[in-house]
Amino acid sequence: QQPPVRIALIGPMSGTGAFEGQLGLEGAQAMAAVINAKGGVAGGRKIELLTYDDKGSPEDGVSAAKRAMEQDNVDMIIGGWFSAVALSMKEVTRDKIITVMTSSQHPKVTEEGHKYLFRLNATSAMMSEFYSKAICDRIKPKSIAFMNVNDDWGRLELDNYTKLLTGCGIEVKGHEFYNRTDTDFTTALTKLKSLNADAIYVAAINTSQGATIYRQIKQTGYRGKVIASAGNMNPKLVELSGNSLEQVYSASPFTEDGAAPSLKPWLDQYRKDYKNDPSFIAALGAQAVQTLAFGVDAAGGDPRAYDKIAAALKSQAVPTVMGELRFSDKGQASQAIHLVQVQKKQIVSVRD
Amino acid sequence: MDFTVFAQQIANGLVNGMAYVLIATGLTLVFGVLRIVNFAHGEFYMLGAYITYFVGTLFGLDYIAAAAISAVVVAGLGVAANKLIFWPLRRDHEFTILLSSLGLALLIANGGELLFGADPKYVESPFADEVLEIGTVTLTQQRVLVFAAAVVALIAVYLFIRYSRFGKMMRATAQNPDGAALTGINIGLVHTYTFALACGLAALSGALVGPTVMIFPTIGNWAVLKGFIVVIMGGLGSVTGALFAGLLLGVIESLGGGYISLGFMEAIGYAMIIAVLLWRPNGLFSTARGLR
Amino acid sequence: MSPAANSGEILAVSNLTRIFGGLTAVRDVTMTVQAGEVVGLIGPNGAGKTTLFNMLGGSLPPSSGSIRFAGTDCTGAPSHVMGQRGVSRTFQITSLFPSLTALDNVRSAAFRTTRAGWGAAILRSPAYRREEAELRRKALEILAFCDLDHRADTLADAMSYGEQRRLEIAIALAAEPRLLLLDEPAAGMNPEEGQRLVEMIRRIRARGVTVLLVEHHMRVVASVCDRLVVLDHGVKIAEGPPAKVLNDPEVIRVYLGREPVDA
Amino acid sequence: MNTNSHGHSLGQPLAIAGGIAALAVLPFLAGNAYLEHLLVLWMLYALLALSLNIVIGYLGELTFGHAAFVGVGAYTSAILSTQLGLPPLLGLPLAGLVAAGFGLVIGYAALRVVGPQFAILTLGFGAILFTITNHWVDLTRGPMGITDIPPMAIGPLAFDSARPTYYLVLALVLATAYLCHALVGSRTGRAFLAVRENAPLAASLGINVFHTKLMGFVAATAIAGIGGAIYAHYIRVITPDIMGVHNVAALIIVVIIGGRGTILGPILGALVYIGLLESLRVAGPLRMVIFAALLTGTVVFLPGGLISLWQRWRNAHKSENNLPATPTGLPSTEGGAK
Amino acid sequence: MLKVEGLKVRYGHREAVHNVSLTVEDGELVTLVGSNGAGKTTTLKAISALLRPSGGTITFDGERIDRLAPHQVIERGLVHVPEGRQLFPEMTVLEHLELGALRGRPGSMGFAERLRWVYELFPILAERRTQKAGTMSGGQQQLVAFGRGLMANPKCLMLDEPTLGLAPIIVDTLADTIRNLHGTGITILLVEQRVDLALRLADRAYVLETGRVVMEDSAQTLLADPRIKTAYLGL
Ligand SMILES: Nc1ncnc2c1ncn2[C@@H]1O[C@H](COP(=O)(O)OP(=O)(O)OP(=O)(O)O)[C@@H](O)[C@H]1O
Ligand SMILES: Nc1ncnc2c1ncn2[C@@H]1O[C@H](COP(=O)(O)OP(=O)(O)OP(=O)(O)O)[C@@H](O)[C@H]1O
Ligand SMILES: [Mg+2]
Ligand SMILES: [Mg+2]
Repeated sequence: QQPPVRIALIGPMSGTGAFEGQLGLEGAQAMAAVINAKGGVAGGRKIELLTYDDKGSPEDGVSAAKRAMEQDNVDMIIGGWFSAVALSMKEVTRDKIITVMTSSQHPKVTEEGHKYLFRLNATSAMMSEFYSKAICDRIKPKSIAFMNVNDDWGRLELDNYTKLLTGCGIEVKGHEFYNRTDTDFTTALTKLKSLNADAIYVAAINTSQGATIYRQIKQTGYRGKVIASAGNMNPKLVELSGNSLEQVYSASPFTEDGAAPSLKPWLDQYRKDYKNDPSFIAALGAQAVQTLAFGVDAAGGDPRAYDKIAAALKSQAVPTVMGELRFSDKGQASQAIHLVQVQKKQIVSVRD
Repeated sequence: MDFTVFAQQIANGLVNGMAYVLIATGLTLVFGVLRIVNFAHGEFYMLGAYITYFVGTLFGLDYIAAAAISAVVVAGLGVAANKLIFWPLRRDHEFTILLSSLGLALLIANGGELLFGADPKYVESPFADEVLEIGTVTLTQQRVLVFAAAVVALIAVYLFIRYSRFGKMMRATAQNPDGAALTGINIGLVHTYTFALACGLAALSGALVGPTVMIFPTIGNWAVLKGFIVVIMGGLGSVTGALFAGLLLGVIESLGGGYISLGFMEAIGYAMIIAVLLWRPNGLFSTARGLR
Repeated sequence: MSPAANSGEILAVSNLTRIFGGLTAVRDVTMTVQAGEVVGLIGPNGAGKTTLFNMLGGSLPPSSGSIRFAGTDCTGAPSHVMGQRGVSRTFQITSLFPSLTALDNVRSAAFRTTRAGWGAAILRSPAYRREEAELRRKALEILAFCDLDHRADTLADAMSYGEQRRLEIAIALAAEPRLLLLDEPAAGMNPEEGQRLVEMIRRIRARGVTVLLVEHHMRVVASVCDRLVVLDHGVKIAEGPPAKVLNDPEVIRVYLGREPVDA
Repeated sequence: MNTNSHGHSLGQPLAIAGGIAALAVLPFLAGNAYLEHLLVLWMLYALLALSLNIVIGYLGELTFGHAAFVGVGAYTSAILSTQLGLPPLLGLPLAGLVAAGFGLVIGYAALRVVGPQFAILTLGFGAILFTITNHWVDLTRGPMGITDIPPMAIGPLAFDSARPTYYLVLALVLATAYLCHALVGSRTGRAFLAVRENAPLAASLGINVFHTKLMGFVAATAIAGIGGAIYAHYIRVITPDIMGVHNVAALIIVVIIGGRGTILGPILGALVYIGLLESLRVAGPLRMVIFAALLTGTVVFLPGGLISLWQRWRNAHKSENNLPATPTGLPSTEGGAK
Repeated sequence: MLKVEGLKVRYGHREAVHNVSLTVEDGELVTLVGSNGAGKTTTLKAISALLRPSGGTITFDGERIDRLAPHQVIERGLVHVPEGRQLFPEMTVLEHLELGALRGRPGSMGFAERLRWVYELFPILAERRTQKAGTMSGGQQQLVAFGRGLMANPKCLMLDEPTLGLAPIIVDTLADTIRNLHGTGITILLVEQRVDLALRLADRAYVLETGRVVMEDSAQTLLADPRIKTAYLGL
């Protein structure tokens, strides 16, 4: 029996982001199970996932990364779900260990291009470029108002979309920022409703905040269109939001009806092991494991041959559940993004 | 300024404020009678919402029945918590008791996360999405229900404390437990009932507020902080004080969020508390310590 | 310091009044105390004695009237200012530092007369060491003076009522006051202990401290006071040497009843 | 608690010297960098807890705002070093100074009330500081926090890894412990305790209650600010979370579980807090539940904090003694309803 | 009626009452004398179940009461007027008297009658019925505590320094009241620092020193005892 490849998965396992962290973990575990069932990587080494809780806080993320590297001596790291955590964690891990950052969209994560750092999610710029086109061409609201979370990502979204949507003639009527800890949004929504915009764009990462916002938009009596931010549509959100997400659009690199060969076994495994429906976050978890496994294989089986692994990942296409992934020299992945819509409580991809 | 929006914000604030009041009432009872700063109160609120959810989904009971069952069950849990933790510590320093309640809060919150899962849940209520138009103001039936039920519960609690014999015993125990014991008051029973009442109220507020938002295992944190603010601002142990303070806080937050800055909404609430306490150090409705 | 050295008026109260809601607890009281005197303040329950003490000690502002202490006007001065000026008191409802030992109770009380603070303690300056040693010696002496030396390491909370009363006196003494206000010090003491209290007050006076004493134990009052002031319903109704005041028919009617003074 | 009536035996200085020596060699026994990191965290928490203990233990007031002052210190030094390029070594005293300034203003307003009202006022001020930090994006970078904070350095000696930082914080902890020790043995400290025990009586003895409390509060906030600054330069990233209620609760837990009003208590409490949370990682998802259960159980069975174990032991091994067993001096044998 | 045998009470590790035995017969007035810290209050608190004894037994009316809760002791007619008054500062005089009657035994007098009786004994209570106890003078508070105890219609009354802080004229009234209560057949256990007064009222007396009974005799005998005279009366 060969020793396993030890991969640290650092994510929010408690606190407000716990649900999202859980989804990512499940996705990664299901993928590890699929790979291990087929004999593991590098001719027989199993993948062992070690979980660390960053509580969604940068300080805890740094501590967790230190522990993973210094105490538990892991081979590689998956982590950085929230941008703030990703940004500070990379300072500890950069140039020391192969790290795959997952959902954080902040451009700065891959801006400097550290040699062992990879990021899967599309940056907000890539997402917004795609999604704003869809909004302009397909949804076509005359005017729009924004309901964004008050953090870097939410602020970035506002800037990006204000620029892009004004560019295609949509009037931006106003915006509200809510706090990451808020549980009730009636005050903000009352203000937004009074702007009489054609559509309200909601940028919410947190599932429970999102669901509350979508429900409360309807409850305030708003009758216009609702647009969900890119990358933040998942089955749980749809379930929690009742009817209020019906016909609402979003954009996502993940769709259940994708064509990637590895999607099906993973979906099966996931559905078997967990009660949740697979979501984009879970797919990112799976993708991260696939990326690392591919890198180890490509580098000849040594999970510590970081230079080789990095070189391999940057030079070849990585087959994943969301299709083929290509990494830039700075470690940024480019993902295919699809327009999705909620129809009869199902997230379906909209294709022309 | 647009009057419709103004009226709507006032209405939002009153409903949110009433939810604070409901949470604060149980807290003020436990504080007023037992001198316990109960950080776990928010967790009983959380349990109230979750038990309503599970009774509804697992046993298929309707919302009202589920809420009632949850209030009773949580009242029982409160009695157990009192028996195991607070009663044995009743003569210890207030900071010790505070820490024990902090420990209990952590225990219930994390235990809840383990038992209920980290995923957010939604308490189904037939009133949740039904919109009522009252003049220019739009409210869901659920929000109206929060307000109405709170009013009823508050009046009942107030009358109970003010006029019942047991209320008198509670006040006596609050002011001097030894003296109360020597007067023939069963202070153990007073503790038990107070906890049952307070936790039942907490659960009721969880069940009522639940359908207006999402529930997840850490909602108690938020609830207990708001509750404390209201209790202190209203005056320790004063139910009337809690009522006014809660409504005031709700409305100020709503107007502050609506007209000044949403990001500073909470800070505006805190600023008001600071102003109130500097103006009246014992809170709006208080002359000294003790349950009234 | 001998009593003669600081003779002269130390406390002058004029037209002092305190009203609580509709109740006038102290009405138009005018009195003076000479330095080195022991003056007894007596009167029925609720006559206003404690209220008067509270005003003198600065914990209760008067409704009207004025207080002069040692030549300065102190009307309405807060408690810690009165304390700093040398008015020290015991409380009718026992008041001490419950979870400190008896010794620490007394040492904490010496705030007014000590100088070496935190800085000196950090540097362990010779002045600090000297003062601490002196303070310890003095505190133990005061405890011994109050018959509490065997209880030096006992928490105040864990003492019996009578012991707590004596600890209160020890605390008040440790502040080295010029004027000592004692509110029913003999409460909770038996007649024999009362006798010892009398001895103690005499010795306190011998140190040059002026004493104003509220007390219901007539034997204590009669044997230690130079002069008595009688309050009833907040009004001063009699004043003079004990022998005369205690035989005043009005005082007997409202206050003494039939209890013989020497019982 | 009778902090200042330790016996003056020869054993005590020896024990202290032994303890310090043990602390000094600890990093060499740790074995790996991560354990050294934990040692740093222990000392940082001990430092912050010691400062909080001045308010909770000596002044007897509960503050929910302490984490905010830690944050003020952390942000002060972080901003000075990242935006103005000030050497962190200079930032440290400035952080203490700025935190103390905030402490002075906030204490001046909040200390007019006592007890739970004071606790809520400090919570309010803390929340306002948090909100400002969270929203003043130009200065603090808001929720994203400040990253790339440079490590501290004295000349060629950089505190960029755990071991040197450990010694730095250890020195500060020892200094603070000595400050507290000197405090309780001084007139000032006795005034603190007098105010804690009985404010009206303290006032009647000439102690200005308000000034005394304010002095203690400001001292505590200054130390908190310095602790926060060290933390920022060590972890090298800070977010407004540092001011959040979680940190408030953590510090209060550390002080009370260790033993408020004592010097060893908060240090011990920090060790147990950090050590327990870390060793419970093996429990996986049960980690926090077990932690909370242990915490609650400890409070119920050891109401005086961990330090009271030692006090119990000492009482049991001293023949007939005047001190009651529990540090609060309350009888453990009272009856009551069943 | 009340029988205490081998009573031991500890505070933490320290025993404050060692092996105290005493009996109070039906209708008797017994006093407990001792200097400060002798353990008088501790003994009374143990009897009324405020403290749990670590040894010994307490029987009342033939029934063991040392494992009961305080309110159960009162329900049996054993009422304790405590040292230090133990009032409810924010409640009025009348509320105190009402609470006093709450758990009392039903007796010959109804509540209204009993209230009138207490008001007659201490007119100041009637005058101040709506004043909050916390704002009353020390002596007035003492009367409230005493009145509250009387409202419970006690079979046996334990008084811990009832004359504390009372003006001489009221001490007289109180002494008369105690004598009258005794006359109506109520059993009384009196702890009093005015030893002379106590011994003149009592039938029998126990002398307590450092937690032990050191003397026990009829009150007259003790009043004349030279040791008592020097140790407690200061004569
Ligand atoms: N805070 C207050 N509010 C209302 N009335 C008060 C207050 N304090 C005192 N009184 C009343 O003022 C009067 C004087 O009280 P005070 O305590 O001065 O009496 P005293 O002479 O000390 O009596 P005692 O000998 O019983 O101690 C009493 O009738 C009392 O009820
Ligand atoms: N709460 C307590 N904790 C510890 N020891 C106590 C406590 N209360 C009383 N003691 C101790 O028990 C002993 C007996 O006290 P108790 O109060 O019974 O005396 P007492 O006879 O009533 O005296 P006094 O006449 O002064 O009221 C004393 O030595 C006292 O120090
Ligand atoms: Mg008085
Ligand atoms: Mg006694």
